[in-house]
Amino acid sequence: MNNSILSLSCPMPKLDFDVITLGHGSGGVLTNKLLESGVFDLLKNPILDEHHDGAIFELDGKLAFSTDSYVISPVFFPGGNIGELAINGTVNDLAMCGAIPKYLSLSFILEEGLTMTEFWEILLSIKAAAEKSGIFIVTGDTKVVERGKGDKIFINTSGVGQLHPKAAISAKRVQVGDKVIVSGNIATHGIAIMSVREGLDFETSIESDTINLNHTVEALLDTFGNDIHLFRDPTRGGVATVLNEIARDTKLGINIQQKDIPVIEEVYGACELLGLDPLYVANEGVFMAIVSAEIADDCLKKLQTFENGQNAAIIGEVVSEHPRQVVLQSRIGGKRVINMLVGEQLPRIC
Amino acid sequence: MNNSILSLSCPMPKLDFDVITLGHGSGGVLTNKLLESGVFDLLKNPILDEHHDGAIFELDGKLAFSTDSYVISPVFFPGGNIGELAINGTVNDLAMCGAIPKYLSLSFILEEGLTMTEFWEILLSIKAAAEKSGIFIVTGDTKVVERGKGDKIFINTSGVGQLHPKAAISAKRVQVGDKVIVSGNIATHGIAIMSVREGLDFETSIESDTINLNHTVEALLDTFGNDIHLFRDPTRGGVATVLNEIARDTKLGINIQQKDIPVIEEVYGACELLGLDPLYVANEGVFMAIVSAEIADDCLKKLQTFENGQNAAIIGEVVSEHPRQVVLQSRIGGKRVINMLVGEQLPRIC
Amino acid sequence: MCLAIPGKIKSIEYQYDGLVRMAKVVFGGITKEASLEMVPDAKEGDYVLVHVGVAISIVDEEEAQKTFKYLEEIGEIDELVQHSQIDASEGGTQWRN
Amino acid sequence: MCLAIPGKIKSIEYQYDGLVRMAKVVFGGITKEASLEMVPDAKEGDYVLVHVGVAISIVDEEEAQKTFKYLEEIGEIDELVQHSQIDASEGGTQWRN
Amino acid sequence: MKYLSEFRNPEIVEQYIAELHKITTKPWTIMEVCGGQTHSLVKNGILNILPKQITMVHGPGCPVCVTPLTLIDKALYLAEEKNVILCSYGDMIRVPGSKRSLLEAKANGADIRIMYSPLEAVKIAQENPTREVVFFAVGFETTAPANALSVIHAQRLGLKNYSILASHVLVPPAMEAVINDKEAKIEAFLAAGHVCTIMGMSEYEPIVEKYKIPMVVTGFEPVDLLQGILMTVRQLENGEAKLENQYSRVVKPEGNPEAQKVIAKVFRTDDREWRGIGTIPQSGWEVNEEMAAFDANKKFSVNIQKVPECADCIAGQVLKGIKKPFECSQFGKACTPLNPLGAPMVSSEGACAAYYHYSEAMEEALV
Amino acid sequence: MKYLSEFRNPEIVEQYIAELHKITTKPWTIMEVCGGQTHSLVKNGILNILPKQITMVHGPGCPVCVTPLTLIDKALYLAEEKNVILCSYGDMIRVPGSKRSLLEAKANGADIRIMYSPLEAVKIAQENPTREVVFFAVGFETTAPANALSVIHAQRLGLKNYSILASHVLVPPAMEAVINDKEAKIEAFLAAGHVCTIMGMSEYEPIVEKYKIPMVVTGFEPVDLLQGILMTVRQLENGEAKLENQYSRVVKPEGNPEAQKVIAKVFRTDDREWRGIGTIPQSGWEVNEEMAAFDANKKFSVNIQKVPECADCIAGQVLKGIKKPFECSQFGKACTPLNPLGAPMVSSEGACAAYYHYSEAMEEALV
Ligand code: SF4
Ligand code: SF4
Ligand SMILES: [Mg+2]
Ligand SMILES: [Mg+2]
Ligand SMILES: [Mg+2]
Ligand SMILES: [Mg+2]
Ligand SMILES: [Mg+2]
Ligand SMILES: [Mg+2]
Ligand SMILES: [Mg+2]
Ligand SMILES: [Mg+2]
Ligand SMILES: [Mg+2]
Ligand SMILES: [Mg+2]
Repeated sequence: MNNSILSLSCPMPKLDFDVITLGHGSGGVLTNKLLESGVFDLLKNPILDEHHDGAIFELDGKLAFSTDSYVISPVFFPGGNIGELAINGTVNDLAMCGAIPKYLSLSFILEEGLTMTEFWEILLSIKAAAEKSGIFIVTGDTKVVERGKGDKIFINTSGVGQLHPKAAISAKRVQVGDKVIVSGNIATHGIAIMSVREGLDFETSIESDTINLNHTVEALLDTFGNDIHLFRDPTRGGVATVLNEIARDTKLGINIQQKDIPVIEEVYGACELLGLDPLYVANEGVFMAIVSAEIADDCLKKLQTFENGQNAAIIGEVVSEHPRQVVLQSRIGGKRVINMLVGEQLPRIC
Repeated sequence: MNNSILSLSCPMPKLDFDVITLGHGSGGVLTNKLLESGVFDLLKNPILDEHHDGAIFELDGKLAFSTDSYVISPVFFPGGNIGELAINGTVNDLAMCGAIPKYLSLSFILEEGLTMTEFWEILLSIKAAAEKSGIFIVTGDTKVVERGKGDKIFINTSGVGQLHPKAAISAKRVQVGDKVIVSGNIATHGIAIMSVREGLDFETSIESDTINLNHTVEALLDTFGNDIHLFRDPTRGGVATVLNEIARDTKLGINIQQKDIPVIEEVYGACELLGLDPLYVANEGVFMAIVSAEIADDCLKKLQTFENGQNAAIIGEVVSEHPRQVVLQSRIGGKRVINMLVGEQLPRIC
Repeated sequence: MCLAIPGKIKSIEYQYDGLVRMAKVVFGGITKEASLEMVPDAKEGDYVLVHVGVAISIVDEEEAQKTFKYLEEIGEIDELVQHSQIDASEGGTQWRN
Repeated sequence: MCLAIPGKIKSIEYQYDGLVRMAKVVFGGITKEASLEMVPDAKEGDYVLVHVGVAISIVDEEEAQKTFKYLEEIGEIDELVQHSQIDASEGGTQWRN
Repeated sequence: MKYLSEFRNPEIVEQYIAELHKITTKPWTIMEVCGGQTHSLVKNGILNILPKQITMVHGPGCPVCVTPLTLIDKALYLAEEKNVILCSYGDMIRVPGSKRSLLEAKANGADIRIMYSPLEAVKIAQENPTREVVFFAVGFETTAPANALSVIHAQRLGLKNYSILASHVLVPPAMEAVINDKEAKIEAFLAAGHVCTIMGMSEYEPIVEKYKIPMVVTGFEPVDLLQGILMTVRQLENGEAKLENQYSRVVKPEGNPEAQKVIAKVFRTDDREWRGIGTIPQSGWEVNEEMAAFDANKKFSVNIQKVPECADCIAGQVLKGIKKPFECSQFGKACTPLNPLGAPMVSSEGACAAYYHYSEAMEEALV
Repeated sequence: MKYLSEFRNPEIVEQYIAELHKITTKPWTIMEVCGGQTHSLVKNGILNILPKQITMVHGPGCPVCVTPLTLIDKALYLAEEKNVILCSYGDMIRVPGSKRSLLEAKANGADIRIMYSPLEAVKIAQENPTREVVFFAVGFETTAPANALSVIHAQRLGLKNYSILASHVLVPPAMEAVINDKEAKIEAFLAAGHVCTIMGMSEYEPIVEKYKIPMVVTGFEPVDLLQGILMTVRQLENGEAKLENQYSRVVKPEGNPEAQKVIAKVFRTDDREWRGIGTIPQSGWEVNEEMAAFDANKKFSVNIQKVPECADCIAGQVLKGIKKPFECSQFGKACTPLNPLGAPMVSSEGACAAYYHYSEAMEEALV
């Protein structure tokens, strides 16, 4: 999305306050004023009812339910902001379950002093992301915490989706010979964030690739059904951590090829500079699929036809050797074990 | 619930860390370690799957969906802590929709430095509250923010419930003549919290009355069905604000009688001392029902048979006069308009 | 201005090396600390009027009764209002605002 | 120890009232500021080795080529590795790690 | 609660109301001086059960309302200084300064804390030895002993990081200002019970004598207020002008000598500006020379530009009872409790806020 | 990226590997001195494609690993002082002190910030004039110019609130200590390329001559390392002991004279304690007298109890290449990267951490 265009077409309603204060979370006039200011009209839909305690809708059958809180710093980063992240994140988690995301809840924890223009920009991103993914935001909440007890804005989204009829997503279905696919360049999001962190900041054109993956996932399930054994989005902890979780849960080994892992050059440069390993850097617009070997190439081709899948690649496979371990073959042919991230990834001096 | 007994019977798993650090939210080893430490085993149930992106369950028909973030300070207060509050709050919001709460998501934003013993105590309360209300926590998330960017712990819960077959809860159904019932003593929770606030603290035996209301609400719906027109829990902003919201949404007037509003003496004393009005103080274990006049007395009697309903009272009625306004008749017979809370309620000098 | 309410002295202690007399004062079941420096005669059991943490006066029971006798005194009331009827509950029982 | 990587000087400016020479150095598409105080001869277009924000050496292209000629020189390699083949992409194109 | 509930007894209220209706024969305009009394009249719905002939006018007795703009700006300036913790009473922090309120400054990062008591601010100073703690000490005579005590406590503790920004105003000069204003047509006063608790009644005798105006020292509960009004109306109807004491359970004629001593230790009398009213000679207390080390005015050199008050706001006339809030062109329009243009719209005691909550809605709501 | 990707070219790697296999006839034990080299060997999986006869031993060249406990405790103490912002490099903050790591102190509220460069810490000092900013300046010769520059910048800016806690160690004395240790059986060295970039090669000539030990100044990329190893093995196989420079594109024989000048401006040589190894004479740099105002050691009087290191930790022997990490009784048991007992388990350069990630799993994983 392009925020600047949206902002132009969607001016903020005229308000008699510039910043969020504690009163906006008190439940009284200010809260109602915020709710009725037109600010939240952005997100209007027939189910969203600001004045009751919850939303009512009809859904049948197997449902997926997921939650995530978003606490990113800084809130605005190259390529996006916390708003679209919060929508895409939960939409994607539902998609990773093999579900078609339907309804989202949206809950804000605002820090006293957040400016309304910042909040408005975030809301615009939320709206755009919600529309793009096709979900409805049906229930919400706004709390305000004292200055110094929050970090501008935290967002929780929880989502309900309907399981795709052909989906059979489970770690139990992963088997030896399955191929590991990543849907795009890795580490882009995490490095975009790091580029604006105090003490580390650098100039770059790297932008977060946060995007909704549900349409892509739905199309893959339409075509390949239960030949897709597992979806995972390698967010916190990166690709390495998710691969380790899969190895642990399946009790199988995983081999990956360094040369096949797609990383854009800028990201690579930043990783070199800070001493980070792209395999451990957080992603947002990327998912991993473990698919049966027979359909892996077709699946990759299909994936590559999508907006967010052009750089998709088969990076490895599931093996019976070294159970519970992930082994990387380096570009120069050496091998090493890839462990989970220990603690946080911190920039190194050496 | 009695935390001390629970704590005795439920010792915290042995851990090699005492406090939460950023690494626990990094998604890597520490996050997995926290997840696998047994700490979250407390909440185990067949649907909760820590290792995937969401929970899968079956539900049919009309569903209610609600979210709330909990940001209370202090986190531990007389009579409870943020944990049970977060469970009861969303359970109650679903109940207020006329739904039977089924599944909850649970998302933590922990501040670096939170001690594991505090976290454990909160988890114990969550477990107890979940069991008491009969809901299942099926999906979760844990984020950690830097020291000074949070306030020990914020919790979001979102919940899905199934609409009670007899429920017909809607502001549109409220009509002139309907009675306004409160389910118990008001302002107790808010004053319990204030009693431990910096600069205001006082000694008291007042305890928060936070409790799940779903069983009570379900029983009322079983018996009185669509004679119950509206439920609302007067949390932030208190009874006054909710009454104003109802008056606004229904475009009707509401009269209430000061003498009929139940407030315990300690709470009354604290309000006098700090210059607060109990009508504006937040509640947790209390709900309001707008019911048809014919069943109001029976409904009250039934309500009074419940653990959390002994002090229930009919405090007023819906009128055609003064549309959109709430008017209180004072104990001495005077009248005044009750507005929404403006800003926060702050203790007064005069 | 000047929100001040009457509370009953539950206990007295000395602070600042014995220089300052502080009391625990009970207001309808809650207890708050208040300075007794302005009311040197106040003793346990007394009702004091407390404003922003400082007791500024001892409430005089005899004078209080005058309000209830005023109408009678000015000859305008027939039945004397019973004391028992107007005395507030002091316990922790439920209070209707 | 001492993570240091080579980057290309994009531009040079003076800070601290002209006392300190600082450069924008490009590393595979990202740009970071680095002090040139240790490499007074460095000029725009040069590759410098940067460690914790300080350029500590200019990379010598001629010397760099020796590594690729080493095996040949010691007479152990038949085919000369083509320079074109081993030169890295400098643009913003996709990079496979 | 003893001494509260008896004075809220509906039956006694009824008797007083009946008596008032009985004896009132002419229209009377009475000013209740104290904002606490205003609050009680409004909160208990007393205004609409009084005889129609009685008009209650809200006096200037709201310390929050009369604190001058410049002082609020000064408090704001100090609060925004990085190393200051500014403490004050809850109702003070919503009052708008020339640019913003303390609440807004807090939202923008200033360390501002709401205290029940200035003695707690001293504790904050003790706990934060590397910070400067400033207590914004607003108040009438009632609050002066507590604010003064905080200075004495800080001195005892040897604290070098505690000071007060005093905004202390005195009731008698304000009452005289109201009486002397030609536009104000007040016929009697309910004097402020808690102020008299401290200062006693002797200050008021000369006023009653000089201006031949009835005055009853009155408490704050419904029965108190009704008795006070009854006593006042009796004087008015009888053509008397006496100083009476309705609130004798608390107010002694001599006031509280201990409190007066403490005040004298810390404060000295001086001219003072009242927001919306202007400077009234000898109408305020400043920190005296002896305690200068605890005077935020002296401790911090702050040069605050004097800013004119909002031109449309007629707060001064409202505070003197000359105009009713709804006579103000901004009332309920640009000026609401959420967005107050003048101080009387801020505090729940403020006359404009009281009227906003009361009349605006009441007129349509209460048939 | 130019100068990186060429040196990671798989075909060239293959040629070097082939050549190495061809010429290696006997078992050789080579120490790569620098932790960065260790990291590259591990990360690129070079260790398991080298001829089996070649044993690479990880040297003490990890500044984070050799920073003594007392200094970490001192940094912790300063960080926990309320008014200090402690800045350091990312890998330093995980190293355990005697009670906790800086990371834990941070979780407990200390203001600790991770910096890419000490020059950024100077900016923090500029932006926080009321706080003390201490940069925990660890490093070998490579990092010394940057740390020294930060002091010079702070001096230029007239900052009074910036200081460094220097933990500067020198490579040549450590190499001699390794050679002189009877248990260490190192037959050749890959000298640390970036250290030599600063200091040049002249310091190493006497060592090579005195101990008749082959030494090749080596870079960090796979091709660099393999060329360095090849050059070393050629010497060993030929019975030579020369000082060679594989990393000539960066390392000049004379080093970087400007950097040496800056170092001399700020530091002086002194005895220094190495964690796990003990005190090595003249093996470190301290802030000199002229710059004493920027020396956190002098600025803050800190009395830190000297605490014995963990008795079971054999970090010293590991750092000198005498023992392999898995010979340590705690390795992988009580001591893991998540809960390190000794520093080499902390940094990803640390030999124990490298082995933990590599061997423990590798042995079963790589058939
Ligand atoms: S309504 Fe507002 S503007 Fe008018 S007098 Fe009152 S405070 Fe001033
Ligand atoms: S494994 Fe741990 S305890 Fe053993 S030598 Fe290494 S750091 Fe020390
Ligand atoms: Mg999730
Ligand atoms: Mg974007
Ligand atoms: Mg997620
Ligand atoms: Mg996920
Ligand atoms: Mg809510
Ligand atoms: Mg809700
Ligand atoms: Mg409880
Ligand atoms: Mg709620
Ligand atoms: Mg609710
Ligand atoms: Mg999650």
